[in-house]
Amino acid sequence: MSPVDRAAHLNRWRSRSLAEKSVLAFGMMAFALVFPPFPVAPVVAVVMTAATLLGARVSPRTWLACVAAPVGFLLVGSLSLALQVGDGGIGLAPDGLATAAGTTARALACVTALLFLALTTPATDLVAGARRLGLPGEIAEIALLTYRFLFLFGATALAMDAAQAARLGHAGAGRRLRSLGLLIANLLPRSLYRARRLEVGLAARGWTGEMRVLSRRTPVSRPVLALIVAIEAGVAGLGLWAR
Amino acid sequence: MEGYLPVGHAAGWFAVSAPFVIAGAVRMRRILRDEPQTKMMLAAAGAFTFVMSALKIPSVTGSCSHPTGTGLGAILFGPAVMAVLGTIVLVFQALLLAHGGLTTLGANVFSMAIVGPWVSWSVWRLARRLGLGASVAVFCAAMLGDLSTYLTTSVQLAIAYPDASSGVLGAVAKFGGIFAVTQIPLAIAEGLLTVVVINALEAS
Amino acid sequence: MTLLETQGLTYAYQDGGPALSDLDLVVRRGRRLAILGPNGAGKTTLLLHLNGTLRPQRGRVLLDGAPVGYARADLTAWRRRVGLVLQDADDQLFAASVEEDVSFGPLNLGLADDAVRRRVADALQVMGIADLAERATHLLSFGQKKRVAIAGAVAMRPEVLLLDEPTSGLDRAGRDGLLAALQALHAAGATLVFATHDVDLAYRLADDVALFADGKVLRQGPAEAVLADRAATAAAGLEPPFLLSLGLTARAAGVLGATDPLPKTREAALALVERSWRKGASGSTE
Amino acid sequence: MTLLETQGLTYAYQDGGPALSDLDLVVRRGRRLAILGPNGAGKTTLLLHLNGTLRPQRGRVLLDGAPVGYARADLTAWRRRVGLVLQDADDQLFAASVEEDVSFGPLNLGLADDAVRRRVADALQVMGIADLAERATHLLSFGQKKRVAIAGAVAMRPEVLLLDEPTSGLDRAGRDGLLAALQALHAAGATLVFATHDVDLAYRLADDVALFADGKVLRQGPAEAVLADRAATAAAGLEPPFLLSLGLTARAAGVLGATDPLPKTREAALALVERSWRKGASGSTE
Repeated sequence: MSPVDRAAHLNRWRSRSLAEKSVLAFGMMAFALVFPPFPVAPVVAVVMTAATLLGARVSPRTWLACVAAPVGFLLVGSLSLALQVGDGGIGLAPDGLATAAGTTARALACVTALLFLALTTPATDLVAGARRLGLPGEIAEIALLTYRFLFLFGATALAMDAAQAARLGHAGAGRRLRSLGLLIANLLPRSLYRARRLEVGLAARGWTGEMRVLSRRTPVSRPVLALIVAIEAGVAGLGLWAR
Repeated sequence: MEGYLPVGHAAGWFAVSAPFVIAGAVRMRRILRDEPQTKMMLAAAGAFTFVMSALKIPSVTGSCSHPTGTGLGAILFGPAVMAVLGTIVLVFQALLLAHGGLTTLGANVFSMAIVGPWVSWSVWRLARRLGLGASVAVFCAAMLGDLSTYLTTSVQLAIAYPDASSGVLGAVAKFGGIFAVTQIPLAIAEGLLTVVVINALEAS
Repeated sequence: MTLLETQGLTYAYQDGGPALSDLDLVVRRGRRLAILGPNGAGKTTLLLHLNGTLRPQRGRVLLDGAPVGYARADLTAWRRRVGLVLQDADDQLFAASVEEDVSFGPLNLGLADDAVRRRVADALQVMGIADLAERATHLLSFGQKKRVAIAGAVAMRPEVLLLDEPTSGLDRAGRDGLLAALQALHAAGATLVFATHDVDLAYRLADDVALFADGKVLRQGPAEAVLADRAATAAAGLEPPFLLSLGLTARAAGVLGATDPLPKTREAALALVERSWRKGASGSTE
Repeated sequence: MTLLETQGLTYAYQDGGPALSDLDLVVRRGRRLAILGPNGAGKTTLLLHLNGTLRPQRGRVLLDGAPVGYARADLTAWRRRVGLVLQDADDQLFAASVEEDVSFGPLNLGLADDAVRRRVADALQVMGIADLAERATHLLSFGQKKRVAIAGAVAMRPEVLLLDEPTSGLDRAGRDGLLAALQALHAAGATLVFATHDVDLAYRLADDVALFADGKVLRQGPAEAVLADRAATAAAGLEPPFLLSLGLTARAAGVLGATDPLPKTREAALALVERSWRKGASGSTE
């Protein structure tokens, strides 16, 4: 259902320590936000893209499919930043091009950092990490169960959609809308029923309220962390100099 | 959209959203302490909301978009719970689909998991109290929930990027105008869709 | 003669689901074709290509010898002729009552209410569930749901009906009932294509078999010939149907003549064995 | 000898799901018991009573001869001894990775991390999926999920393992692998109870069979005796296993001696038939 999730599980850096990956991703994201977009944003974008494609060996096809949508949005958004509504109608804003270019560069840099994280680290690792940092256990457990259910419900929704299409439920906007409504109405009780069945299934395994599991954690490699910090120090230095 | 808001705005929206999400989480934990099984139901509701928002909704204009699902979610699960579930859904959208983003999470939570559900829920309650039919109430709730979400997004963008000559208001008009073209038909579609869903749920 | 055909069909899911690679398949009019392969081989992916739900990345699908298009109008015309029933009936029942659900397809065909009603009644009839018409769908048993799901496709009167694992999870009575209904459909002229991992089902129901593994058709041809090919079935991770092995052993031992029909049901096989042993016994006492 | 027992178990769902009425069942230690009946007979409902998920409206469940209680502590102790594997593996798997998931049960038993890790490794080993330990749960195949779900129960080292339709939906390779794992479990001392509608599976795997229909156990006893009882199997809407019929026919015809073991696998049956026919043929030429 999610090529991003698959990449997160199968990339070369899957079992690198969560701390290493998140210090890199969140650090770079923060620099892209805080420092002037030029020259920091392009540097961040290059570093994060290289880490994703060359380091973690995520397939370029998957990566490209992921950036396509944000880039489309950015083009439309930037256009509106560059323009202004004046008395004489719509025109080019003074500094409009600069604002648009800066915002676009910053956003793209952040997107590459997000993609690095999303494509190398399963979402459940991040939830587990957030829990260690103080996210309440119940909320973390709900998030983990949500993740588990996503794929089940997603597969069901896809099958329902295919079944409706086969019976011409997609012919025409009106029918499409009605079919979608029926699909959602059918999906909801089935989702809740599945939740009840999981409750029975886990009760049989001795569940009494807390959902404890034994997870494997890769320890942080000090040299790698030092390297990451060094790179980030460089980018931060660049940012401070450009200010 | 990841990285689209300047750092001060991104942080500001986190601060604005946090009280709502924390209040929802506190409430949720209280429910869970008494009935731990509810965990499964809440997770199912969250996953359902995620899947629903990933479905494609056809619009009158022939274009396609995604339903926000905030109206249905608010009517079914209540706005306080939706603040937490909506946040979880938005995090997973960013991580699994690369939609939305993490730096803009605060802003997106505010528009999609707080404003939208509260508007839908209030409209729904008000319409029922006024004695409007169930279908009309559901339609209005879902449509206005959808619209308010996108209006909020427009305002968020306008505050971040005020128009050089006409200021924030001009920018609201500018961003709002862009959204209105695509979003009003979609809001109507989402309203109709939600009516179909609620009717079908009641029939079975 | 050829109704539906694929040429060089290639498809890979982005998220790593079972892929198809350069797949050729021929569906002949009026025949029952089994697409036979292990779990996860890509059988469902193939079925989803045969009615245009998925679009191949390379290769093409032909209907009556002409490549089909993927514009909305093309798809509608295509799906009118090629019906699809998925494995899990719960994924396919949307309405509150059986009648209402089965009418979903015919209504989408734009038929008048009278015609829809007739089609619904006919479909329920042929599936042997006319008595369930007014029943609530969520109160049906597993086997009943399966038949209602098939009736929903049948009511559209497709020329070809694609079925994914039609008998999986059914007990003996449910399976026998379903097989009888499918035979009736076939007798009425429908072309059937079903995907399954069950060699015994393929042997009992199919005229033709396409052996399927790792996204490819390894061999396609008349059921008996393909299923008796030990090398081919083993390559698909399957073993030959037990009744076929028994029948061929009987032929080899001279218990059955070279042109005698092989037993296709357990009853027939048991009768054959019993007859041979009684003869053997009486021979030795004489 | 009797490990688990029900006396006069009666239960009806409010929405009219399959009920139990005055049901008696005996599970003997170290045996493999098949609860055999058609779909919708109430087999799952019965299993849910055997580990205390459902509480009978009348009658009782006994563990080692003593009636069990339904307080939280009683249930915990009960489920520690009686493991349950549901039909749909997705109803029991929730954690992100295989080893995390399998660790859930042992952790709920309050074991130390080291002991848990050992149990997880052992359970994965016996189910033949040690190589999947770090795999993401939602990326597993259907058959793999099934084995992980069973490993999750096995890691708790229950004395009895209840399995609902363990082989349903599995292809031949998946089924063979699962059966081998279950045999290994049994050899290691576990008592197995499995509910199924598949008479052939019951014949192949079970020592004892309880014939089940309409919420009642019609007959319980050694597998061969119960399955050969045509009246009883017919009353449960089933037919006797094909291999058993074949074996009994062979005995009746004198092809097998009265004390020779009946064939339990297809290979054995085919070999028997072939041998008899070769003899017959050579006899007639001499």
